Amino acid sequence: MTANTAIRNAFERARHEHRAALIPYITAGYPSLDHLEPLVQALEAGGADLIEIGVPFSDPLADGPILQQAATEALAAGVKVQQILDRVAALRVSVPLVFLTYVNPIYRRGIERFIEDSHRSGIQGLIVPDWPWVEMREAAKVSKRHRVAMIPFVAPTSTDAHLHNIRSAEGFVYTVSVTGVTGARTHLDQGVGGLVARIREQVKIPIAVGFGISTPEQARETGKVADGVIVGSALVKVIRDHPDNPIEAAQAFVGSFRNALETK
Amino acid sequence: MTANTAIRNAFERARHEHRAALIPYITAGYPSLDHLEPLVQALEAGGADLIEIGVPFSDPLADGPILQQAATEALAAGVKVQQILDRVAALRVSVPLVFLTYVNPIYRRGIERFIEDSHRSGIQGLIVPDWPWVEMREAAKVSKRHRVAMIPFVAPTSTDAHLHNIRSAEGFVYTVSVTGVTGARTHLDQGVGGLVARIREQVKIPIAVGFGISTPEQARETGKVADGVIVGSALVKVIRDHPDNPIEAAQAFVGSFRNALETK
Amino acid sequence: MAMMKSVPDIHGRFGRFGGQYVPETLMPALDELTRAYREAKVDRAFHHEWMGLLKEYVGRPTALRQAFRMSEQLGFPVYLKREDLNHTGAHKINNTMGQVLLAKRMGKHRIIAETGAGQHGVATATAAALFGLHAEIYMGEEDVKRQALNVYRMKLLGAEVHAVHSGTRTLKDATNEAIRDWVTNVRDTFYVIGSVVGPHPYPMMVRDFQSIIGREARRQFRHLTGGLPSHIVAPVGGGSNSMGIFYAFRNDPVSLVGIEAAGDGVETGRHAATITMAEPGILHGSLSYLLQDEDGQIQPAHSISAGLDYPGVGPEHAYLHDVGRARYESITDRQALAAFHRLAEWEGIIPALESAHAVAWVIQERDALSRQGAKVLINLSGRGDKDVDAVATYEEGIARDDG
Amino acid sequence: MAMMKSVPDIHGRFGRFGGQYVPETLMPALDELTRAYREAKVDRAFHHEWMGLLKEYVGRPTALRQAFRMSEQLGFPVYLKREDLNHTGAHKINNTMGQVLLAKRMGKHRIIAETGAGQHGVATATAAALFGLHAEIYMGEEDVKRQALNVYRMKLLGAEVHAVHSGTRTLKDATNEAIRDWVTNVRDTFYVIGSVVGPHPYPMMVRDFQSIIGREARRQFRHLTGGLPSHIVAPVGGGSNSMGIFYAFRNDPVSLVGIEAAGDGVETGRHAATITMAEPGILHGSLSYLLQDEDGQIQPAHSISAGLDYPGVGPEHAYLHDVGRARYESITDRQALAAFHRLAEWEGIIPALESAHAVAWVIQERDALSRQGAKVLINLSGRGDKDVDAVATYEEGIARDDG
Ligand SMILES: Cc1ncc(COP(=O)(O)O)c(C=O)c1O
Ligand SMILES: Cc1ncc(COP(=O)(O)O)c(C=O)c1O
Repeated sequence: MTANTAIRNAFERARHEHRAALIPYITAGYPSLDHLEPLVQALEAGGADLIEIGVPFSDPLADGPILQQAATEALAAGVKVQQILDRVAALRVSVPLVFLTYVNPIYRRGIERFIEDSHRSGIQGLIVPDWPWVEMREAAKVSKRHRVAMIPFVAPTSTDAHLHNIRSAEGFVYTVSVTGVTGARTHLDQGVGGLVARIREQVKIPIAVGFGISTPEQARETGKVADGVIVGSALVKVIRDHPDNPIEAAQAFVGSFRNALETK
Repeated sequence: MTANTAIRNAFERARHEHRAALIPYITAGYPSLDHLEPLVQALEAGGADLIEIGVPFSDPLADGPILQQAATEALAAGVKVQQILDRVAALRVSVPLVFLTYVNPIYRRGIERFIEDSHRSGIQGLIVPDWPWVEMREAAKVSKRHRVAMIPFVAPTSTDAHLHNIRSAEGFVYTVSVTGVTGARTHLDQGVGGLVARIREQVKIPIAVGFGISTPEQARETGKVADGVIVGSALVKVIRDHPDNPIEAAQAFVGSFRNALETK
Repeated sequence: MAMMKSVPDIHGRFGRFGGQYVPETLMPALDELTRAYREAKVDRAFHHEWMGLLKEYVGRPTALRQAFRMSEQLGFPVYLKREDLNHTGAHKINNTMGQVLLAKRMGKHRIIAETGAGQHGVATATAAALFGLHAEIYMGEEDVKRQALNVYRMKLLGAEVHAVHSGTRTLKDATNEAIRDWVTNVRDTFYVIGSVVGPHPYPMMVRDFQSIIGREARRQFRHLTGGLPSHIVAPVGGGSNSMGIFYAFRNDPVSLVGIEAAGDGVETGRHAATITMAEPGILHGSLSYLLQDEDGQIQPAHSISAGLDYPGVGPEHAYLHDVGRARYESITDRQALAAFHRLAEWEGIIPALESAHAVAWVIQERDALSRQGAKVLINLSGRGDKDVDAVATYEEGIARDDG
Repeated sequence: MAMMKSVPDIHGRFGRFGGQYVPETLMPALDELTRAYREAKVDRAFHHEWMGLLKEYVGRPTALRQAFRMSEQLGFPVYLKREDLNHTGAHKINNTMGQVLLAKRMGKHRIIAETGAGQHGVATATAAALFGLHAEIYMGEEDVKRQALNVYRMKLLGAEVHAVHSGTRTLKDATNEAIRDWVTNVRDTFYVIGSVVGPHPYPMMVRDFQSIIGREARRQFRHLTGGLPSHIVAPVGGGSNSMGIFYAFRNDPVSLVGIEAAGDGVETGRHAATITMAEPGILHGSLSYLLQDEDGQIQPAHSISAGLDYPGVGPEHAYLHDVGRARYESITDRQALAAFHRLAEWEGIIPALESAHAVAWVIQERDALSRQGAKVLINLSGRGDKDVDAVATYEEGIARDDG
């Protein structure tokens, strides 16, 4: 199965159920590395269609305070990239996994080696907020070879030229719903429907929307226009706010999103 | 009797006794204005030939710390020029009196008026450290008219031209023994003998030496070359250091200088 | 000497360094900026206005003169290019006048900037005030403390100062926060970057604005001595003052020496000697050298000088190092501090601690430079008024430790 | 307009003002200085060296430019002569470079100076360092506190700073103490006076050294506008920056306006508005106007600005007032403070509090000046970095009192 297929299947399954795919995000190493496996399983049990695992970076410049804090704590506890790869490789999970990280940890390990290692650990795609499509020339070939999808971003500011460029992309389009960094928001940019429509004209892979989706209600609204809904900061905040039972809380939280997506 | 005569007589009397004249200095209003009369009498009783009365000025830039402090305290207590004039006018004393002050109190009152008022109070001369001879053109005429001697200064740095200029002066020459401000010094400039000799070549009035004479021994040495010896800071320090009996202390201190001058 | 190739290429690459590593949200803004800058660059009216401001407002050209007592002490002639004489006290304003003028031209009303020592923040606030634009400045909490004078100056100039509490609370984190602001407010906001760092076109644009230093210095030096210096020495934080003076001399037979901060000593790991370590990486929008661990996590920099306390460096410096056109050396806090005092006593000039690093290297290398018959030109990038408090505090600390 | 008579005369008199009121010990030194200065003044080599230092070390000519946003706010064109751009941050260094050069020429190895704001102290320490001479600076204890940055700068430059505890512990007392030092060490010591005050030849000599400001400004203003300003406005402490800019315009049809410090308000008695009071008197070597009581005791001056906090003024200003060639106005602490903020926000220039007094007067008179179609040139005598701390403290105080 190529990367493409695993991710595509996840979206197709959701589409068959007439709903958007649910894509929760967690930071590896937060609250601890030992939480990774039970958390991933809880997300799957709660109804995730695809899971984003954040590889913490010291300077996460696309992240708001909640995700910054999670990364900072994970790094302070000594979490290493190799440990994350090892833990991910050992996961028993049937939904596809993608990494979210920043370009320097990838560059530092060696682009090819990072992609190869990710692939070996069962990772299907890479989301790298500070690695724009035009800078990925080198990575593109390697990722194709290793069947790891390089997930393209689209922002409200994106040009038609960019939409044109990412037509060759695999996996899904990560659509940033607002100009800004990650973090829970009380209301979303009105224009996300229009943006999704603009993308659809050019790009054939599924379109997921993220950044700032924090309530099941918002997820339901977003799910009406997009193929997938990404929940990051809001989930990590729930984990943070439930130090005694993060696993249960995460599962319940994701479950409430899945319910919302199933309700029309 | 002209000013000239009173001061000249004082020096002549001393010369007849084969000694230098003794010229103590006190600050009017220090420790209080009421001390002025008993202090003057004590100085006379102790053997003063001529008495310098300081009219305190806020910015006594030729004075060292002791005299600055005395002036500051007198002014802080509210001493006024008119009060000093009144008190001086009421003094019963047979040795001549001269004022030592700075040019601004004189200028402010009006040069003519200050000299006239001083004369009326029985003052025979004015010593004004920041009023050099060449700036005294206006004062010269007035002082002649009122028979108040404008006492010229000579310093170790003085030029021959200056010595030439002050040949017309009356009273005595105030010879500054060192470059510097007033204040007790442990040893004096070696060159004072030479300086006095230089002055004598040009100037016919008596030559008194001041600044830094603080012990009877220094006075005796200075008295060997000069016609008069001025004691300022050292005396004011004695007054300051004897708050309970300043009058007696001053008299005894001046007496010890008079003794030294009489010993050959 | 071979002519240096013209860099960057159209992708913003200096050899393998540079590029544009920012969130997609910002990519259109970078394109817009690149276009606007290219147009402005060839627009005589823009050039004229900028040069007019430099002359009539900033006080350029800055002086260049031999430091006679220093020369006498060291045994070879040393010259100082006096960027400390610029309005606001450092070279930073050459660049902010250019960028803010460009912001005005582009119709942006809101200005943001990161700052370390506070010099760039002050220079940005100054330019913004001059044009009536609103400025917000990000500054690490640590730097807010150690450069208090500059914080108050920014506020006086009408700028908002945001203390950044994340990460190491210094320039690196202030930069992260400024980028986050830009991502959020990209439509109406112009991000004024303070050094030859960041995504293309910043390293090129800042270099161009700062290269006024070298153009003046080259003309002045030739006028004064009839020739060229043998060495040009400049401190390297992000690298803008050094690039600014190096650039005009790139095709001359002149040694270009960049001085990094060795902090407590490169061997202690507490330093900011990025090029000395020469480990490539990507931060704040471009590929260059970085202080980082084996996972690519950025390592905190350490320097007594807030303006050098940065774990990255401009990509063009990485390139100059890579191709061997410039050399990079480092100087410890203590050496810089000693040089800070020496220059004040010798020449009556209190240098910025950043600039003191360049002075210190020349003192350290006196024997070698003397043997070579060197004629050294130091770029005195800024004045030390901002550092006087910090130096006093630091020296009390040393006195206690040693005592 | 009648040509102004050339002053001072050979007795150092500006009309009835001026003169030499110092202890006899110093009179020969004043003669020596007068001779040495007269010789130096006509010596091309001296002039050349001094001008070279101003250009290559101090950073002259300083900029002159219209303050566009201020002009727009006020409704008439306002121009700024930027003495704040000089090395060390104020006009004071024009004079100290001249005097220290003269000291060197006269073979004096020891330099003393008084200082109020600390600018003259820093400028003297700077010049002394540059020539390797030993400098000792007298500064009132009060000023040591409120201008702490400058105290540290002087020390860094290798000068000894003596805090003066007598009298009001400000500039007046520092000057007394400097004169006492000079009387004591007159043979090997050069006393560098910081303003157009003191005994002849100082008021003339300092004026001459500072008149570079007006010569430049006149040329620059004509070049920029084709004409002359209608008003020149400058702060007056001792009067050196104002005399420096007025002098070149004395025979032009230009209003010369000197601004004194009204402190809490002239009516409160807590001020430094010497010429406004216009009471003649003698202090620190010359006859001029003084703050004094009926006995001629000097009264303490009061101003938020340490550089204006002096109960005297240069004799040539008294003369210009007397003959009606210049007018003198005063500005309170609060007005100066408001202008300090305005200029920072409008023009990106933080002025010295001294200079802020001139800015404040122009703001206050906006209606009258606007009606006259004025073209105002302000002498921005120094930068405000030295005042930033004091302003912050003062404003906290106001906020408490008002709150
Ligand atoms: C005076 C001064 N010099 C040097 C630097 C270092 O920056 P760059 O390397 O970009 O010149 C700074 C930065 O704040 C500075 O203020
Ligand atoms: C910046 C500045 N302006 C003005 C003055 C006032 O002095 P003057 O009247 O001699 O120019 C001072 C004195 O310290 C000063 O520092």
